[in-house]
Amino acid sequence: MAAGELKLSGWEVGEVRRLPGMDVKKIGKDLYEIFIGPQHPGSGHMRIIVRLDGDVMVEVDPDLGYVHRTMEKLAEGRSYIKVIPLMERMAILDACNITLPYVEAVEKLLGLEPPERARYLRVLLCEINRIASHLYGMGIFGVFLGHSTMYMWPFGDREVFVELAERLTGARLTHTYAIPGGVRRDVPEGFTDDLRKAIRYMRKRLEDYRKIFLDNPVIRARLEDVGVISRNLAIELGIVGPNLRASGVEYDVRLVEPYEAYDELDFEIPVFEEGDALARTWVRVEEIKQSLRILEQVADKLDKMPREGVMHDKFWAKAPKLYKDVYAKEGRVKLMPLFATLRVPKGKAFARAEAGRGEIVYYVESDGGMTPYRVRVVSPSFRNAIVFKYIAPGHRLMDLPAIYGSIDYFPPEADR
Amino acid sequence: MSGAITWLGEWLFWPPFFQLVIAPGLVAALVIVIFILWFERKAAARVQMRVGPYNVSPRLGGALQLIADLVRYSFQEFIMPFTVDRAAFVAAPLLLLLASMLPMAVIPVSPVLPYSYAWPNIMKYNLLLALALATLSPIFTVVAGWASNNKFSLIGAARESFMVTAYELIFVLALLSTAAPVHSYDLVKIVEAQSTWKLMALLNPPAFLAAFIATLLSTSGFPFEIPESEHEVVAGPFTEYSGLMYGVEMGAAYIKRYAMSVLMALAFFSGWKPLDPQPGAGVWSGYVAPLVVVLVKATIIMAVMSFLRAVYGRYRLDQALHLAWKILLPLALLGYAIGLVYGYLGVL
Amino acid sequence: MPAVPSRKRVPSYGFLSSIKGNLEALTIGLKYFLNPNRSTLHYPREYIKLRPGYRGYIVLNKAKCIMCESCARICPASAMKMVRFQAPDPKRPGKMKLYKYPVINYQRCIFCGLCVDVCPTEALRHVPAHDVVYMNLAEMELDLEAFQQEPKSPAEEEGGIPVRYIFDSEKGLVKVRASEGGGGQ
Amino acid sequence: MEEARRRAEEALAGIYESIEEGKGFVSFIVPVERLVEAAEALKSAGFDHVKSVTAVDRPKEGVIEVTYHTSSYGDPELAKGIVGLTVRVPRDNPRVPSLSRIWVSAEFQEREAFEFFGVIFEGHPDLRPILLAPPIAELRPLRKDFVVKEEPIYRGPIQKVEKPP
Repeated sequence: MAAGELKLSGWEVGEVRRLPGMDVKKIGKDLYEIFIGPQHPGSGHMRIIVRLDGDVMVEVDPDLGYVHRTMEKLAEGRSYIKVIPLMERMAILDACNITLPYVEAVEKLLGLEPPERARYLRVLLCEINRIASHLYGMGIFGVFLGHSTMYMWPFGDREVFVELAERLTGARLTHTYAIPGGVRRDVPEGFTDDLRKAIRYMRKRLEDYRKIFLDNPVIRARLEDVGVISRNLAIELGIVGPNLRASGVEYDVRLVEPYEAYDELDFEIPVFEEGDALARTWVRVEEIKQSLRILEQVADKLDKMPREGVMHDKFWAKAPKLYKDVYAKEGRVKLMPLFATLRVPKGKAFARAEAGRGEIVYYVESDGGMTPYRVRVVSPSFRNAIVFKYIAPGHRLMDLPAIYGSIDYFPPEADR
Repeated sequence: MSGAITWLGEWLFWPPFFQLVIAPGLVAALVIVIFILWFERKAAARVQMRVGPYNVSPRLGGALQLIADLVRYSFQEFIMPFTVDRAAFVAAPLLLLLASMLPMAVIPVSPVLPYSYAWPNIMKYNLLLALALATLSPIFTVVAGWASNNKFSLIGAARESFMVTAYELIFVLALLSTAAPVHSYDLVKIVEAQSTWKLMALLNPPAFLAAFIATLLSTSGFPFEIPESEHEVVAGPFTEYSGLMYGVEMGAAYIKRYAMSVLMALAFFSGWKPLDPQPGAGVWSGYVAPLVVVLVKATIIMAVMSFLRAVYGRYRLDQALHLAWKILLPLALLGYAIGLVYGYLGVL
Repeated sequence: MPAVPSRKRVPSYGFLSSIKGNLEALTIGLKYFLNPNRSTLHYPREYIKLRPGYRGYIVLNKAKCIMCESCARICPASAMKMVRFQAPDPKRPGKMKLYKYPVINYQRCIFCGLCVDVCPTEALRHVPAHDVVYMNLAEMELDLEAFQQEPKSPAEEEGGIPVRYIFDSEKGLVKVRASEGGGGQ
Repeated sequence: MEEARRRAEEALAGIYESIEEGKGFVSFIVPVERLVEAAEALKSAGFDHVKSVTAVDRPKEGVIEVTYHTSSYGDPELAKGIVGLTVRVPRDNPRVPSLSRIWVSAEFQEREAFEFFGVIFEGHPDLRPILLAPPIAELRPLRKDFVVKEEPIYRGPIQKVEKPP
């Protein structure tokens, strides 16, 4: 049963012929099709159907949905508070960012604003998550380019921030931290000192990253002028996050519509002009630097602030003494039983936030009942997936991992 | 009985057999490759905040992990897909291994117990012979990819053939530049002409650099791990292989790297120097000791190559070819010119 | 002080910087090769001594339970359910009373800790263990008795060394023995 | 937000039927046949991308509501607001002209609304399911008549015991 049995003469485009064990279809003259994924080391939980002419991709069709969980439907059947642990499963290492707009949307419908300390604590965890998310993305990117050290280092350093998040929330990932009205824990003792140590460490490490990865000639060669997205194209495709800012668009939700405590903090939004894979990587590095800057300010602010009020008075004013004792002793905010059966006034709310991989938007509609009528979530990776279709063609096959990694595409987040 | 032992001993130590099968051939190669694989994993782990292989033999730092892997590979099922060309599919890895080792048969590791009674005339050209044999193996990688009847394998095989055409000329030119100064293609003479500090690598750095990078190119070492590049073509030509055959194919690249490292240790790093065995020396001082020195030098070269895994990613195919044709080839030519000048001036 | 955008460019790169880049990459690799910064945990010879406040396994203190069902209502994974018993009421002889207690199914539990936080009497609490081993799936569905017992970490039972990671501005996370009192709390 | 609303109102003057206020966005309800016109007007007013193509099933009214939540990347003033463009189409034959020729960013999201609600976007370049397998997509899972049942909070029936546990 050798390969030679496939007769090539008179084979029309589109015609299917049988080989033992497989059907073979001619898709075009000099074209062939490879299926990257879903069981492929370079695909993640998705399939990329690539049509190649020689070594050059002529058509790329991202086939998503391999880890789809129908979160939007599941959310319609559960009470408001239960949607938070559900939604954070789309990007577990970015859990606070990814659920924050949902919480904000519910808060908008409830008509309440979280107290100041809670807003800072949310920013604290969001920025820790953002750094962890960027490091994760850079690690995956590194291994896509065969750079195993750049795989291990960010993952090792991410551990620092995961550990910080664990001290703060009690869980390494899936923190379920922000809830309508406030947050679930206050910072433990000695946390801000540890945070400052971690910040100092990370600043040093970023220099090492530059030396071994970003300024490494091999990596430069792989990334420069690869997957260039011009400013207009970026706007047209509606991509989000660091990828958008690498193309010279000054858009960041923290900039245009500051939420939580972001309008009281002093930081920059790095914007790069080039729009290629290298610029997208640099944006992430610069964003980590800015996040460290934000964390420093938040640490100072938290130290100065009185240690009280991480929950809105609506849920805290009538709290029994036991609740206040637990908060004073452990920093843990106990929830009123009404959280289990929270009713939200009728209305429609739209909220957005800047998650690690870009802008995430939620549309929450309530019909006054215990469960949301409709929760629509568009995650950053889902909006970035379009890059495969419109940017990858024209590049060589070996550029596909570079493009994939540089847009920091995360299939579970896109599939929801 | 004693006659049989003598006969066996004669066979065993008959240089063409001993060189190919015992040392520096198959047995020594396996030992060194296992060490290098262990070193590669440990070195990468040190750089990468990890521990590396450990649990199999904590006291040896996990050195037996490779043996365990080998055992696992040998007991794994060898799956033959329905659509492969069976004969070529099975033959390719074995021939690849054999072809990777062939240069060993003609590489001298000592000046004294040489080939005088084996192939006296041919051995004057052992450098050329070794180079010619070293360029034989890539064809079987291509065969493996083609016989697999898999698109990823095919792409990998095509990449391999691109890489082969790129590196061969460079490697040959770079090594020939060491033959020019001594007016001989005999590696023994090339080694004898060098001394402890008068190393060919120091006298002719362009040639050495070209040979070093060409070795990385030919054995898919980082940053040129392109034919097997995991994130586009899974395992390149070896995608359809499993079990022992996969182990053999992966090992073959290292054995080839080892053969080329031995060549480089001789041509650029003065081989068995500082030892200087005189004619009439016994087996130990005349053959085994120089052999060990050569192997140590080759191992160090390989260790440096392995270390690069922790520092580099992989180039794109066209960039690797660009590097090979536009930078390394001129570099090798420069090295050759330097070699010619040395030869004309009679420096060595 | 709201955020401000800042325009940047990727650092430029010439022929000489490619040589510099190679050297820098090799040097930094060599630096970590000679002086590694490892954070590996040799589980189960070592295990992390979890801090109080870690959202680990959950244990019920039945004496405090007031049967309010809040924990089962709030559980997002339907892991916590109520079991109901009808038994004679000790306070009112001759009458029956409905007792309700939560039990947990660790096949589904996502350790969000909402049940612990919502419990009005602190009848539920986290224990610092996160690596309990069950022999089969059926065992993971705890009954009322099992839910009141504190699960044990296998590494702790087998005499592993308890360690903790503490923060360090040079090495990031440093592993120290928990007995040496590292890390506070 | 105010600026975005004003500019959108200007651009859509005479096209929209009514304005719907939401928390954090404002939505303009337009008739289906004028949707393309409205989208072109919005795009030329500077709303250059679609953030979300939100479909909501309303079985009581017998309609499916499709909202294009748009905003701007290029104009920092417009970026502060979110403007929705809403059409209501009958549930049994939901046909909406595709806007992915105007806003490329809507392409994948229209495919998503198609598979989850069965809304047919006429003129879409590549209308096929994106997240679901075709047989599942046939069920139109996000419509309200596809019901997901949550489990009760009790385990098993009431047990009779002699002694309180």
